[in-house]
Amino acid sequence: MSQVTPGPQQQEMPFAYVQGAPVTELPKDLYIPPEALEIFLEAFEGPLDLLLYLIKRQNLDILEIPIAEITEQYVKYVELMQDFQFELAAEYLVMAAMLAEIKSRMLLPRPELLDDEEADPRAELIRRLQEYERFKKAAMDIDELPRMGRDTFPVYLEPNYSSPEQEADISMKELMLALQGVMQRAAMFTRHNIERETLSVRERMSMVLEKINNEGFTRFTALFEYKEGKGGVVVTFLAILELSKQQLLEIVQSETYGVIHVKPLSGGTLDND
Amino acid sequence: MTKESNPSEKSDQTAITLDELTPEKIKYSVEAIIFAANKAISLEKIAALFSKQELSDKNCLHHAIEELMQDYQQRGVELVEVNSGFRFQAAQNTAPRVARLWDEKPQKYSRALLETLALIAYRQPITRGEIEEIRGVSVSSQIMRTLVEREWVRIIGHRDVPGKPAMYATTRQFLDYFGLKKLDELPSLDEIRDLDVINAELDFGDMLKTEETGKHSKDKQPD
Amino acid sequence: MTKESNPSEKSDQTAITLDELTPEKIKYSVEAIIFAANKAISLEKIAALFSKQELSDKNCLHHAIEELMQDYQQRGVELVEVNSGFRFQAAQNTAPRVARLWDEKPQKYSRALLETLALIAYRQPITRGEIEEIRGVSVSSQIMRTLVEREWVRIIGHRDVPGKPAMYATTRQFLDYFGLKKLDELPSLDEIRDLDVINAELDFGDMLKTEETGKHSKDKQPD
Repeated sequence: MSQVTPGPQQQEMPFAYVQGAPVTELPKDLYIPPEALEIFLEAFEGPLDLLLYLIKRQNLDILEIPIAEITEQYVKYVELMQDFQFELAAEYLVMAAMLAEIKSRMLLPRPELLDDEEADPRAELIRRLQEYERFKKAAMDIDELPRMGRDTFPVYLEPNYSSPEQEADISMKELMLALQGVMQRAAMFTRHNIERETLSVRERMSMVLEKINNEGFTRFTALFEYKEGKGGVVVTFLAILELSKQQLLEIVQSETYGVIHVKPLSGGTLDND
Repeated sequence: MTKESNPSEKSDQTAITLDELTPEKIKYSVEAIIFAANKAISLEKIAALFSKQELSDKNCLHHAIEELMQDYQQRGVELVEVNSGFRFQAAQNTAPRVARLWDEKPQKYSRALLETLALIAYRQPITRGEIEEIRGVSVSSQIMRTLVEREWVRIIGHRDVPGKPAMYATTRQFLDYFGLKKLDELPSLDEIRDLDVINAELDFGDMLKTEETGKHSKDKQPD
Repeated sequence: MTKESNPSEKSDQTAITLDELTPEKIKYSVEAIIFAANKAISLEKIAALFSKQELSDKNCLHHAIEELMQDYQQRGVELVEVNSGFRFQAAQNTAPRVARLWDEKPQKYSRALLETLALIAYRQPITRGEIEEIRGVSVSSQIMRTLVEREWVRIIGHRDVPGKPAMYATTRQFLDYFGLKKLDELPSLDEIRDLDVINAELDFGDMLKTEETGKHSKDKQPD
């Protein structure tokens, strides 16, 4: 839509180009502060919702949609969206086409022989608008139902205080099946992101993090357990590097060849829960 | 559950005298059971905790629950019935204060989610495609997932059309969550006004006139 | 809440009349709070849910609790004071029956919980937001709470990003529970992908052996 015509107007930047013509001002009847436009458009749940808004704004009944007027306003919004380079959902464009079609059919002389159902080109649109409006309202009704955790708070006795709490068992298999499920959904299987080696690094990351969180400044060397041998040192080193990369700790050396310290970057807070 | 094995005796007789369960005792047992149940509990599950003899009077549980509902009518908690049974909950006038016990703000749900939920509730079983048709926009997978995850909605089968789309319906948990006994306790849907009537009343001459006066007739053709 | 600005007056007085918290209302609020707290709750914590003005009478909470104790003296549940505060519990004569309810098999953990736990195990340290991102749905606080309460998971720090989200990791108890010495004894992702094998015959000893032979060390970078 918007062709960037090299506009000579210095005094005022055109606000938008509608069909090539520069627009310095939004039409009065649909003025929205530009910065609010995005939020405004996000407030609509699609073309039917936008149409309902346009109709309701003029205190009109759905049954009496002035197609020409509404179509024009609708199309203006769609153009606005484009000018602001919103990713314009196909649904909005489909609706624009549908409106245009209804409009053109209404401008034609009505064939007299058609039965009533087909006589009014708006019938299908009206049906859809009404249907949508019902559920829009139903959604609001549901939102107002007393909801657990917001309006209703079920109360129970503290379970089984006399004997240790009954806790469900999990088998490793269940855990693995769960992981499989979530991985498949997240399509993480496409690459072998996590492997045995990295798991031990991850475990070590937790340990290092806990240690430095407890102690604040920690000597770099204190993080290594030499009795673990070369393998252990490497794992710890990788863990420190990974933590550093994730900005969870900082490696500090105050002077050249000085002692290297490691300190937590997460604000030093550690929940001991 | 804890069946006494006393097969030779006329157990009926002895059981009753042994247990000496007066209606009042039944009531207080039911009270404790519902409080302890950890979620809404059905009459059947409550009954299962009594022996047959103890419940010789079929209606005693009903009576107990009725009385309990009355006992708690004016208190800080109330006894309510939802789809999967009975539960105690904070009474209306104490609920806002109880809410302060948890610092978390209750989750808000988007209109898209609520509309989708409404369509499933009122139109079940319904496919995602059918929901999209009515809403006029596509429904994100995220929304369907959240609804299933929350256990408000589940797949109850697949429609026998190409692609075999899943059909969704609401669950028992959905009803419990919104404090409903049955689906028909949902607020009623607005009527759809009859199109025949509309058509009869429509007057195209007028319509076109209003359009004319609307002065939008320079008519840039909307593509 | 609905404070009228009337600064010259003795505000205490007005506050009380405005709020209109009668001793009875306080009592019922306390009743609901103790019931809803889900575990014993201290007087201080109860008091924290009221405003200063509402509790102008220092003793009103004590009175409320005393009265509640009396109210429930003969019922199915009773109000008792324990070390950490007050709680309702099944009364002595109903407790055995209620115990049968608790004898039942504990509920199974939800799929959501299992997935969350698995992600924490394989992706630690990980924030709730990151879990949500992978799973595509929000993770309820309830789930995190359960995992922490079971001591399978704990918070080991906070990520240094806006909001300082907590980072979760698995615990020693988690390893113990699943009979692992170290985290890297968990099955590798490849094995998880081939869960058919697991389904056929679940034997983790074997599994670990296969892992040794599996040896896939292409790219180790997590993130």
